[in-house]
Amino acid sequence: MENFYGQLINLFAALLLLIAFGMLSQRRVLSLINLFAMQGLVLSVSTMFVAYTSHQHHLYYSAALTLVLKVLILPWILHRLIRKLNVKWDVETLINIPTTMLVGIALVVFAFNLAAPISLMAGTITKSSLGIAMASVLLSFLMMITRSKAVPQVIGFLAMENGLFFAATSATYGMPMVVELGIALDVLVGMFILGIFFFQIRETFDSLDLKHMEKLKED
Amino acid sequence: MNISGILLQLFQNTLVVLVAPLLLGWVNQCRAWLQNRTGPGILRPYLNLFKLFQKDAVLAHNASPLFRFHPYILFACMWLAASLVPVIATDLPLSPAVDVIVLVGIFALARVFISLAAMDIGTSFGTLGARREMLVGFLAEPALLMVFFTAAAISHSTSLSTIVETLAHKQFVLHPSLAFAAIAFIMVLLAENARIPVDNPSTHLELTMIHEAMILEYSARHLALIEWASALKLLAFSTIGIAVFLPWGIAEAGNWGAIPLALVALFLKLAAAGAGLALLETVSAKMRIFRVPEFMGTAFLLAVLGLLVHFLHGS
Amino acid sequence: MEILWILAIPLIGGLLLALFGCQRFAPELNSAMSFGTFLASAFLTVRVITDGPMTALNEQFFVDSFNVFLVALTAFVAFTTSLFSRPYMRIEQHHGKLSINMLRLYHSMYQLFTFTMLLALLTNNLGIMWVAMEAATLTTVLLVSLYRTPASLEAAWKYFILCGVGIAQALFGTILVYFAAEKVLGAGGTALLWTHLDVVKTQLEPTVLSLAFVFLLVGYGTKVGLAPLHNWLPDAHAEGPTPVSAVLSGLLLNVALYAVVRSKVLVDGALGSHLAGNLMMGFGLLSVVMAAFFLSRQKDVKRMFAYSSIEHMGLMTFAFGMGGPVATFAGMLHMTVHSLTKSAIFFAVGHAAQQTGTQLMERIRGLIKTSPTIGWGLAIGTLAILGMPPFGVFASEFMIITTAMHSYPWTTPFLLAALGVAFAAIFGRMQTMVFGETTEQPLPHPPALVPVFVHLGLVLLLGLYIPPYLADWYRQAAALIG
Amino acid sequence: MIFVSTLLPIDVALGVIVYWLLLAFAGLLLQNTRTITRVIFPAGAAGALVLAAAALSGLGGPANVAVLPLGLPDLPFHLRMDSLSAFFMLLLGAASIGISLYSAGYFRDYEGNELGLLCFEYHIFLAAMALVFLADDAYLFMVAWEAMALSSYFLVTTDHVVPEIRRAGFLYLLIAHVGAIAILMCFGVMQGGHGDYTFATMRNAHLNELWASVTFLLALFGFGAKAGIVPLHVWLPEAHPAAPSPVSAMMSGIMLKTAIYGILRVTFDLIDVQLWWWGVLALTLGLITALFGVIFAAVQTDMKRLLAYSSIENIGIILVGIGLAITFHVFRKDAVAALALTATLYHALNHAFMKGLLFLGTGSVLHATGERKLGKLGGLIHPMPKLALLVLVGALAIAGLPPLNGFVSEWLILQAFLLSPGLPHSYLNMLIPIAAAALVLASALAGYVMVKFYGVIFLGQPREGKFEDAHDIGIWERIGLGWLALGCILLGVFPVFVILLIDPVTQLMVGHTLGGSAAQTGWLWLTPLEPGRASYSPLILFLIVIVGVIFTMLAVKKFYHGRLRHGPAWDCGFPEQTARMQDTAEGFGQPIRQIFEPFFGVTRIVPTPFDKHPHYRGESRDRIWDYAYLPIASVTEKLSALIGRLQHGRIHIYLLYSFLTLLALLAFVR
Repeated sequence: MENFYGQLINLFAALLLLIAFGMLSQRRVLSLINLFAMQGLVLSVSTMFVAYTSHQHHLYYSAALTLVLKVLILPWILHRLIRKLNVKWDVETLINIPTTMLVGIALVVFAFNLAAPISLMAGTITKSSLGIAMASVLLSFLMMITRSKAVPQVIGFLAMENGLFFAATSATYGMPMVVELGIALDVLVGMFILGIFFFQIRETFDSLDLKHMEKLKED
Repeated sequence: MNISGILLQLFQNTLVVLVAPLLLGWVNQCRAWLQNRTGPGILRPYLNLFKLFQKDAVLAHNASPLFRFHPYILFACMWLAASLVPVIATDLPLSPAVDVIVLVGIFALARVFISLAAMDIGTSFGTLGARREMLVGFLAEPALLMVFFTAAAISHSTSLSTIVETLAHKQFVLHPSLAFAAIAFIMVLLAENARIPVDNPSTHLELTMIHEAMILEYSARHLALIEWASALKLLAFSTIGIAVFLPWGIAEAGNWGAIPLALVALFLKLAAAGAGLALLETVSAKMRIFRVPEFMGTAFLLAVLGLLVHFLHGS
Repeated sequence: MEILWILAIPLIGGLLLALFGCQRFAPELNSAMSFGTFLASAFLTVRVITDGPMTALNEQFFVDSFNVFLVALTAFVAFTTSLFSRPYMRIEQHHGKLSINMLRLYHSMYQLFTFTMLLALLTNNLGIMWVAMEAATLTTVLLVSLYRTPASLEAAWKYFILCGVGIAQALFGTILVYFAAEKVLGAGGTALLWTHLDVVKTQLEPTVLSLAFVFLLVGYGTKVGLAPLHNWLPDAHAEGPTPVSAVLSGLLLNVALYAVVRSKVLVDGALGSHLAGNLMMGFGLLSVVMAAFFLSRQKDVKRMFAYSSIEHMGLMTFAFGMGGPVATFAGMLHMTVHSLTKSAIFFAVGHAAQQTGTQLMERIRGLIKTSPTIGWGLAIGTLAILGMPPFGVFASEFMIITTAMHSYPWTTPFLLAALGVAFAAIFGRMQTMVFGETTEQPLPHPPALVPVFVHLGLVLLLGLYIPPYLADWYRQAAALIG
Repeated sequence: MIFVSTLLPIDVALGVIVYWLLLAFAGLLLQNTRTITRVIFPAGAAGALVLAAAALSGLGGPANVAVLPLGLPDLPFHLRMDSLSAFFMLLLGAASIGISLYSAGYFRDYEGNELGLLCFEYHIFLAAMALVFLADDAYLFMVAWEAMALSSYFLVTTDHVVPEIRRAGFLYLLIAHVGAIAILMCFGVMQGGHGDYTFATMRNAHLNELWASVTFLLALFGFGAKAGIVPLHVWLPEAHPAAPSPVSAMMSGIMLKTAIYGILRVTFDLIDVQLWWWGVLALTLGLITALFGVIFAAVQTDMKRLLAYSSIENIGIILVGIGLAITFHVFRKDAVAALALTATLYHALNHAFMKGLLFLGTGSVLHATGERKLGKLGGLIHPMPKLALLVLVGALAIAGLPPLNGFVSEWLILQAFLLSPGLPHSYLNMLIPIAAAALVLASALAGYVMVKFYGVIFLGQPREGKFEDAHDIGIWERIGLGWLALGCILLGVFPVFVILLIDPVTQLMVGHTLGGSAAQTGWLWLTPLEPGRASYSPLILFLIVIVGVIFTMLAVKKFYHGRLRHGPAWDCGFPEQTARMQDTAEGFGQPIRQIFEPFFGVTRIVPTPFDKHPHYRGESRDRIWDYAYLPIASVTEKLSALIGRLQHGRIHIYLLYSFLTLLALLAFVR
């Protein structure tokens, strides 16, 4: 039974990684947000399973927190934003997806190797998924690098947050509650501030394209 | 210092002052003979001085005190230089006060003063002369010093008396280094005393004049003093040359019997030197002013070479 | 008890100013709050110096002589900066650069920012420390974009994204630390408490901690402004309002460095090697050299001094990386004098820029003629920051460099060359700004330059004479973090 | 000297330093021209007098030590006053008496606030220099050293409205700072690993030859930057003209000597081994510096630049002395080493007086005529006879003419050269005479330079405009200049006493003294080693010249009728004479420029025959700029351009940096 749940969680972990790749290659903002929401869902479900198997009750809270924050609130805010800013349909041209993919795979390999020794010493049933967590963090990082518009970059940032959260649960059955709450608060506030930003940027440059923001440099 | 020393010193002081114009006259006379002229006579310089002392002095309007004061300083310096060189005896009581370096220093002092005096009136010729004098001087001075250093290195001393003592009365050694030094010294002597080929003492209104250009504004007593001073300078240089390069005959310390002999020797040597100088002046032509640095530079290099040769022989 | 006061006063102040920020007395209230914080921190300092380290609220908060010194410094500079910002912001408003609402935002955010920094310093919980650091970013990011100019928006965006991403790495590092600590201390609250971790640091799993340190260094290092993670720093400093630049450069960087140093202690304890120290030294050296060369290309005065901050943070990182009593002592001394000097410089620069209406250095001329206080403040401050004796910066640099000569001789040529280049760059520009002819008008409000000269006076004092109790205090702290 | 018996010289010195600091702040607060000039500067001079007295009593006494509870916690301020520092403090005190008194008159028409600041910096400068001599640990030394640099920088940029002056100040402080860095490294090497930075431990630390050489080279570089040794001299001719004249006098006369002090301190006191090639290096550098300086001085057209280059020359001469001393000391010829060292210190002392006198003189000229260009001056001996007389003393002294002081020290150095042979290296024996020749050439050129300086400024006729309104110097200036001139004469006429003063220093440095032999035939005769070898009696010389002059005058007065007419200048009957027909400064320097053409980057503007207003200009630039400094600057420029590219502006690139850093580090620790 135990290891069935274990496999289940690993499955979710794999899903998480899959979604991360999906985001890496996704062109359209709207579907990017949906993917992000999906990732949040997967995250909370897997957290729930972990909570159930490891009888760590505070994990239920954090699962719920994730659900509320990352599946409902943030995507909702993002949806509103893109509707308001009416960038709903805008598509950005990614440089050469296959290359990005290859780099991503390389990152995954790197992350797994890095995580392997640590996973061995992890006492949790989710040990193997630490590598996946690290991989998804790096992938979101890569995504932020490749995106040329503001909103997708922010989504990448939030996705990184997801990866971190997953790492926390998988490696250590979650951080102490105070910290979890603090982190959640930060993410929320950060999201609001970003929202304010989008509008400011929009009204200053009347576009969310980051290429307008390359003035400050050494020349 | 004993009484005899003082007497000897006073004697030499008076002697050089009186003899200096004679040497000048002798040189000019020899030149005249060599150029098949009947010269002005050996005593001409004395008559010149006498004449100048008769005349009224004329002073330019913007002459400063320095201008009027300078001839006396010049005269005093040259007199001092001439009277401290051991010409007849080596134990002059005052000679320890001055060694060769100081001697060069005194000549430099005189030169600086004469240049300043020349610039004082602010005429074109005056400043021109001053500039050229300094140009000659800054090369002649080190050359002269190097000559002295060669002699000093041989005798391990910079005091003239000791140099003479060593060269004249110690064992007789041929010093090749002194040969270089001697040539350099003669070149310096020509330059320092405003002689051909560097300068022509017997003319004004030559655009290449040096010494004469500086004293154009002087007249009467000042001019007389300056002329006398340059005569003294010539004497001083000749005696120095004699003391360093042919010191034989100069009386040793305390050896009173030798003094008359030394006196005779001195006059003979001076006569020879004067004749030689006249000969040199006659055979050589006046050179362009821009060649002078090369000439002096050669002298300087020769002197240094002499010193090097000396160290090479490692004595 | 004082700890609560220290944290409560700015928090309350933030809320109050959010409500009454539009009133005329807002600036005074701001200063008053900061002064309260400063008083509380002073009391705390006295107690810690007398009674030694202590913890509060079942170990959630923790003070030892290391962080209490930073607390005192932070509170003090925050206070003086609030004094400076009062006339400065009035003049900005007078120039029509700021609306009253922006001022409200500014004042309340200023207090909250102070709060977050103090929280980060005082908390015993590495997680909370992370939260506070992130919060510090959040509170300042809107201040950077306060003027709503394109440049300021760009700067703020970069600041936010780069620091956010960096901080995220730090979180990963924290998780790893927790993961390692959990093995020893068991799951739950205590496993993130610095006091406990410090006790058991030798039993922590080395491989994990080395990985963790990499993440922590990259994360907090971004905030410290270590090259090549520094890119947000010059933009943010140049575009934000000057008081913000002053506290960013004078305080926030210190706090971030504090976090790095804390983690270094753990990691070196666990590894038993000098890995963390070496990494820090590497980053420090790189930052010093790169900053020095950046300096010589600057046109914007605040940007230039931002780079100089990078240089000095690099120097401190280098010092803490070297470790050992003298270097650590020097590092802390350098923290102190750098905060004081740099904030003083920013005060002077701010007024200079207001007076000439530009931050471009070739347009600023002859400050000594128009307003001697600003001119001399800038001149003396610059000379101080350039490490000219008899100012305190020289004292610390002397100790750092001599220690480096002693234990890592090969680094000294780089350091000294960098210092020389920096000197040429900064000094040359300072001279043209301070000296010469000018046609500028004096300011509408009298500038507040008391803080400038108070700071510089302290720096001068520290250069000539370090009071024994201060020395002992630093020594204790140095002993703590070795 | 009662007070000396009761308290140690070092205490008095410290007291004077504190007193100067107080004066500085008093000046800053008062800001009242009258009070500052009439009270504070004379008070400063009094302090200098006390300092000189204390130093005098400290010379030869035991080294006394003090520790102030200031500075770094584990490195408090150590102070120590041994004979070396005492000697240099004597130099500082004695020279600054004159300069301060002069300043009391010179600054009389500055505005109060400006003067207050200036007075502040001036006295800080004095105190800092004194502290440099007292410092006995690296930290205090650096603090004093840089405080000295800073205060002098602000003094140089007093008139900061002029861009050239700002540039000069920048160049000065930059080079000073680079030098300071080198000095710091030098100390770092010397403490040899046991992180204690007191000089005491450095004395005890033993360095192997390699590290000792590194130390020496660093010291030579660091202190050379301050002293103006070629090729680090470039700041000197810029900064000295820029500063107000008393400041120039202070910098050139005294501050340069702090660098000499540093070199001596490090080489002979702090390092325990010396190598012979150090001496050769110093000797060569010194000769190059001396020749370079004097050659450039000869072609200058600005009187203060001329003096600045002449300072470079004198520093070169001093360095030659140091080089000789090192060489002889290494080869255990300590008697000769003592001779060379004595000559060095003597020359340092002389230069303080001569150069102070000359710079102050230029100050008065500037004040009276408002003109610094030699090409416009002339004939000032008529409106300002007193100044002319005093400056003449300085000019003759620095030209190295007997019986003044400049001659004595050069005479001693030449004696050291002459007594050199017998060194084990044949090359050295070859080098020494050549070096002597070069040195003599330099000092002869110095005569040329001084004739130009004095003749063009004071003699002849004003070249442009007239200077009727040029007022002669006031009482304070007269006192100040008079003091320095008196110093030049006394130092020249009574060398034996000076040498007896220097003895304890040479004893300390090379363990041998000169005084015993120098004074063996009484104070009247200066005999370096033995009477037979060389002797010199300036006093007798002086008296003879005086007597000769007086005698001649009396004789002429007696026998000459004394008729005297005044008329226009004759000048070979040249029709019309204008003042512009005199040599300009360029003209006077022209032969030198022609002979030493390769040294200069010469730019000439020669008029064509058809010019309505023919205008000739000749400018001689310093080649070292192009060869040494500009390349460095451009390299730095390129590097920073290269690194500047990193700051690219695209946030993605920045993210990429962090990303790569992260991956690299992960790979590294893994």
